[in-house]
Amino acid sequence: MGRKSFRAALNEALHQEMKADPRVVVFGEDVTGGTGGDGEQDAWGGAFGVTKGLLGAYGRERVLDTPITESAFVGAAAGAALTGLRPVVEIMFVDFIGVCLDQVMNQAAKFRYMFGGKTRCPMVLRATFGAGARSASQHSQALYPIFTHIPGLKVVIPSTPSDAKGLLIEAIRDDDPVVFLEHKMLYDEQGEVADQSYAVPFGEARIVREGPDAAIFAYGRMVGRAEAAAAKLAEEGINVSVIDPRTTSPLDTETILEFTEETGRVIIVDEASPRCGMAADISSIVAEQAFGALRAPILKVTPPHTPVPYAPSLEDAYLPDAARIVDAVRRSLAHR
Amino acid sequence: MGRKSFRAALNEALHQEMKADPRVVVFGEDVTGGTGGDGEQDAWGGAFGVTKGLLGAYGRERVLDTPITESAFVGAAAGAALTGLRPVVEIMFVDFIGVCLDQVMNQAAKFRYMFGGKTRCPMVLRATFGAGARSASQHSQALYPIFTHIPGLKVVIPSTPSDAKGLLIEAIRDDDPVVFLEHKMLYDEQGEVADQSYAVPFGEARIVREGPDAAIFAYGRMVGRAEAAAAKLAEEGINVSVIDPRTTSPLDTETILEFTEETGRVIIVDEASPRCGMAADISSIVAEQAFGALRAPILKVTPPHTPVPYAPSLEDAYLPDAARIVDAVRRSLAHR
Amino acid sequence: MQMSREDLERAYRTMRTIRAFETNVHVEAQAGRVPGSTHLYAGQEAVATGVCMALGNGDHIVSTHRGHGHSIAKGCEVGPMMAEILGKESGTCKGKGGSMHIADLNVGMLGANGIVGGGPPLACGAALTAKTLKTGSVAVAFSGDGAVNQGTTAESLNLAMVWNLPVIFVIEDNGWGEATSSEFATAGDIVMRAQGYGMAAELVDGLSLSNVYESTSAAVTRARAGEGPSLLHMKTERFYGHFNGDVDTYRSEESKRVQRHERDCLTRLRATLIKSGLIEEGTLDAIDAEVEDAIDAAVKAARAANEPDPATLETDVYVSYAEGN
Amino acid sequence: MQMSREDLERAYRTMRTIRAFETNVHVEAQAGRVPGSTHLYAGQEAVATGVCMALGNGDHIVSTHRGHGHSIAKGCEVGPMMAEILGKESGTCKGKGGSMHIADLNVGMLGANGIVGGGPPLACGAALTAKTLKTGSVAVAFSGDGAVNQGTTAESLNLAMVWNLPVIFVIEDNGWGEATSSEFATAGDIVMRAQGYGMAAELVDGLSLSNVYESTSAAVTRARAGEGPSLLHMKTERFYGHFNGDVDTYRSEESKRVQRHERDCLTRLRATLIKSGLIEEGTLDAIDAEVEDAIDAAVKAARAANEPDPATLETDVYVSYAEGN
Ligand SMILES: Cc1ncc(C[n+]2csc(CCOP(=O)(O)OP(=O)(O)O)c2C)c(N)n1
Ligand SMILES: Cc1ncc(C[n+]2csc(CCOP(=O)(O)OP(=O)(O)O)c2C)c(N)n1
Ligand SMILES: [Mg+2]
Ligand SMILES: [Mg+2]
Repeated sequence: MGRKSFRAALNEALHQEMKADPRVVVFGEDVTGGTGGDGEQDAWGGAFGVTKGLLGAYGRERVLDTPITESAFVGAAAGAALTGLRPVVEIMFVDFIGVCLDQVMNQAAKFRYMFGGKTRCPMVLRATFGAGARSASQHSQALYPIFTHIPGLKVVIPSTPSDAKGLLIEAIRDDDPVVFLEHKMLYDEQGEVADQSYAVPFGEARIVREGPDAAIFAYGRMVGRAEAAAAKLAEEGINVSVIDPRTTSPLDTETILEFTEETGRVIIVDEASPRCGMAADISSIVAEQAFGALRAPILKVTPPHTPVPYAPSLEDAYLPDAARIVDAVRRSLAHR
Repeated sequence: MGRKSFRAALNEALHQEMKADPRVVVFGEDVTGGTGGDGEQDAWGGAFGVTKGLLGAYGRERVLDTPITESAFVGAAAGAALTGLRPVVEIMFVDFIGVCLDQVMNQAAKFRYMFGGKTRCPMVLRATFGAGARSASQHSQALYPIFTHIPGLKVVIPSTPSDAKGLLIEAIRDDDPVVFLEHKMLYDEQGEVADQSYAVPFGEARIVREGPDAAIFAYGRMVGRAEAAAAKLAEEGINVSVIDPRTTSPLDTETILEFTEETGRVIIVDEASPRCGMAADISSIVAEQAFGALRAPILKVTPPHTPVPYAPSLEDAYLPDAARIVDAVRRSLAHR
Repeated sequence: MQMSREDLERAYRTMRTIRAFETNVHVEAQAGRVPGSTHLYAGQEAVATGVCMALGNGDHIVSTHRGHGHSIAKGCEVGPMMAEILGKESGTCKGKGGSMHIADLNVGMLGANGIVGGGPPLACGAALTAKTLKTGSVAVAFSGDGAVNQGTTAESLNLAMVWNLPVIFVIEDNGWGEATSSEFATAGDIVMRAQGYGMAAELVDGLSLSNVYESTSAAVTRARAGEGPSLLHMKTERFYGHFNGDVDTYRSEESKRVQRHERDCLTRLRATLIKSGLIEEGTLDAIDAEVEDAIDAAVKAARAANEPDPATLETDVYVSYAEGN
Repeated sequence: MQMSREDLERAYRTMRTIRAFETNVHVEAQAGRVPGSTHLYAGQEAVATGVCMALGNGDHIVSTHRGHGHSIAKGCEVGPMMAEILGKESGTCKGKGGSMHIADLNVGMLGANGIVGGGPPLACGAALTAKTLKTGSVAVAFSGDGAVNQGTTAESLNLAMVWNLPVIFVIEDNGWGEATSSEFATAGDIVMRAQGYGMAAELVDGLSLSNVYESTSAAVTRARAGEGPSLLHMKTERFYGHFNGDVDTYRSEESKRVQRHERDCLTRLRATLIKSGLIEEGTLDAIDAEVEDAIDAAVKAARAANEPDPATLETDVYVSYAEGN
């Protein structure tokens, strides 16, 4: 046990699984960095340093830099997974899925079904996502609604270092294709992380905070903002629950409905674009399956339907923040 | 005026706009068919015959077959649109968006915003979509939730020959990138279509049928199934409204809320996969903005969260049908 | 690498099986018994057969939308294949996949593919497994002349070189991508494209079983020895239209006549075998009859089989839960 | 096509402007005044400058993530560019785009691009416009040695040949894609790759302004004459790390020293101009001083400018409605 960063927790998960299972391989652009050069050979460890040190421990046979050809190497992960490896492949920013979606959507996700249940495709696609780093429209998207929409994929969004480790280990051990999304603003977050190897199961929400007045559902970086909002509200005697479902697919519908029943008031905070997003998804499940328990409109706190802007003044306005969440809770409570 | 097929209506729209505006060009795989061969030079007119005859009328300079390289030619449409053409580009099946999403999502959709409002990208991306043709998992998807999720795109789904023509003309004249989706099972549908050129505005729902007991929202081929369900219910004295919003982005929220207010009961029929789909999207808007009017849970009638299967017995079970819609209306009405 | 009499007999049987299979699928499709659309391999038999004869059971192939021939040549059973194409529960994929998604991992057939260019990256992956786990296997990606332009193919050529993978890219050039001629759509020269990546590449007469077999065998030997990937550009012929619904007017009647009469790889193999005295006509006739019977039986069984139970709609989406979630 | 004294002076000024601009962006970034990350063009000035001097205002370029040099060379104003990079409302894109999305259609700059390989298809499109509307324009796609492997680039080479487009692919080979060497990641030979598509292609010393200018001019002439696309493989050098946060340990100190001292295109041009007597040192010094002042002014103005009003967050998503919908 010890305090570790989100990044270190992910790195530890990779180390432990690579050690435990020789079929686990890691590849992607600059996952080592330095290949072919005359300087440091493990210079980057991925753009965010998550894979740093794997090269030294497991060698070039299992830790491979790639050319900038996401379709080829993500597809290679799918083909390798079909034939006996358990690849953990990285696309640097989830935004780059645009150049390789086919290999995920039409290949990896569908093999098992199309082939009548006779194959397994145990691959993990890691990518960083999210706004806040002033990375502008093509490097800041969330996009998990797209993956969640696609049957055959599992989609994971950790919000704490401890979950990051346990969920990544679970992802690597899982026999289905898993999209594992890491918020770029969380890598430096610190938290308690157990040293030994452990897995956090998919489809089980984390109950971050319990309170009877309303239920806030949030993923990734928005969990922290929901907590901040909850803390603020608590000062005024308003006690809300904060739930992090942790995976969008499978979704822990049970816990979501339970907290809806208990509170009657639902607020969903989602960093993804609003249309056909996760807030909409959860809202629609609640509106269909727990309608009777609702005492107020289901409120979504999301960015507007715009690309992510560059300038700090705009990007800050773009992202849901604690103030907007507090306001949503108040609006919900105003309904009697 | 006259009865025309959905296919013929689309073809007429293309003819009229190409005639009216020399900047309109059409390209895609086999949009003529026969290029480079020793037989018929306009052999296909696209896989579904929609572009048949354009070659003869407008020549190879404006009607171009392409290699099987969707990224290159969809991107070329975006680049051409930036610089003065108004391309109508076809990807044969919308499922193929996987190999070229980047050019749509990160390029065409975002230019205007990223560049501070100084550009226009007037392109239309046409594609066939949908299940029912026993085309299996990689040729049967709906996928419009993915496009709807992306800010900067407009998304159009006609359900009748008359709308097909008017919406396509509007799409070609529109200055933003438009994704225009044609259900493959509708091409042979017949309907009244005016001969002259006309445009159907985006963001205005078509009220297919009015009735006070419940409101059904549906797109594309599901509109017909909703109508069939409504007719069946009418025999029992249950009168429901059927609304086709026609475009998912922009969305005619006003009409949706109006019919929610009037009926208090909402059923959304959606051929797309259920998670983060259009049914979820509309449901969440209703649950947020017309909660007070609701007298029953918002019901979604969608396929299950599976790829589209091949065998008729499975594909028929996959798709929402009139019986399932009728059942949903009954379940809604059972709530008092 | 010369083929033995036994090899040749096996090759002839395989090619004849593919031809008979496709002829029958064509009949079933015309009669409306194939629910979806299907892309027939007739005319190209020497490619699938020659390539797969150079492979072992542990080697992998990745196929295309036109995958029946590859499947048969790699060892998939024709009975379940026919049932799959007819959408039956006894099909190779329990009726969920159909013509474009036949796969059988037990014989190293990683799947037909409805996405043009979908396969080459997957083959790189199978080759990576072989290299990493030191299985000694090679992987073959079949692609058409149309698919060769798709970015995925180019990326895969580069990746295969960079990672030095035991993979072979077999480009089956039948001159057409749907109704568009490769003369129009495929610029330059496919062998030179591969050489631009530093890859061993050659042009092969895809209508000659022995040329296909020999060039593939050489590539397999290189790959197994760790000497890297190859590309084989095989010229061949597509006898039917692009798919069962294609009336094929973009080719002149004369060019189709010449093709059928002068460029049939099966006729050619048969003639060579008889002329060279390697296999006598009677043996070949007997094979023909046996094949005919086997395919007949497959068709009858497929027609008689049940459609999948709608209760299976939601199974096999995920390994870890029974139903889609 | 020889450059006049005037041309050379202009070229020197442009290269110096790019160098000074990037040096200042680096300072701003180190000081924390650049909100996002930025990719500096220093070291590659001869490429952007030589290429763009061979173009007219009506010609189009499509750029990359490393786009400042292309933008300046094509005529974008440095003041708004600096403001954009600092995230200000007076920026080229009103602060919405930042370093990676600078575009100015008025001077034919169709945009930097954050997606590696995103540009070549767009350039094909601009060339299609030129061809269809018979404007006589050509389009240039700048790509890195990393981007050349991306499938979009390969597809674009083929499409450009098939449609015979007036487009030029300029491959700026600085030896690195982020921290990965092109020796590892880019198999074979880039010129040969293009020739595999039947495309005119040549290797160019990208550190030599005149070589860049002459080879581009020839390609432009060919393109305008309807003789089709070209690829120019230009060898160049990247002086800084990949982006402002890159500590650049994958290159040895020695190789960096050699690079800076022996492979600086700006030093080389300056020396050539002086040695040949074409432009006297004093004139060059005066240009340096003028450039320094201009960039200083740009930096000061950019720092002083306002951040965009949050009220503009939802504008300019669509042409047809004021706000995102
Ligand atoms: C990405 C993608 N684009 C387009 C298609 C439609 N399509 C199916 S087969 C085909 C032609 C393929 O030509 P080729 O690769 O030469 O194979 P052949 O049909 O000749 O065997 C096309 C365009 C597809 N299935 N996938
Ligand atoms: C599709 C995609 N993949 C990966 C990246 C991350 N990335 C940004 S720049 C870069 C390196 C590009 O190398 P090169 O094309 O040689 O250009 P250079 O940086 O050398 O100018 C990478 C991998 C990206 N932006 N887009
Ligand atoms: Mg072909
Ligand atoms: Mg580079």
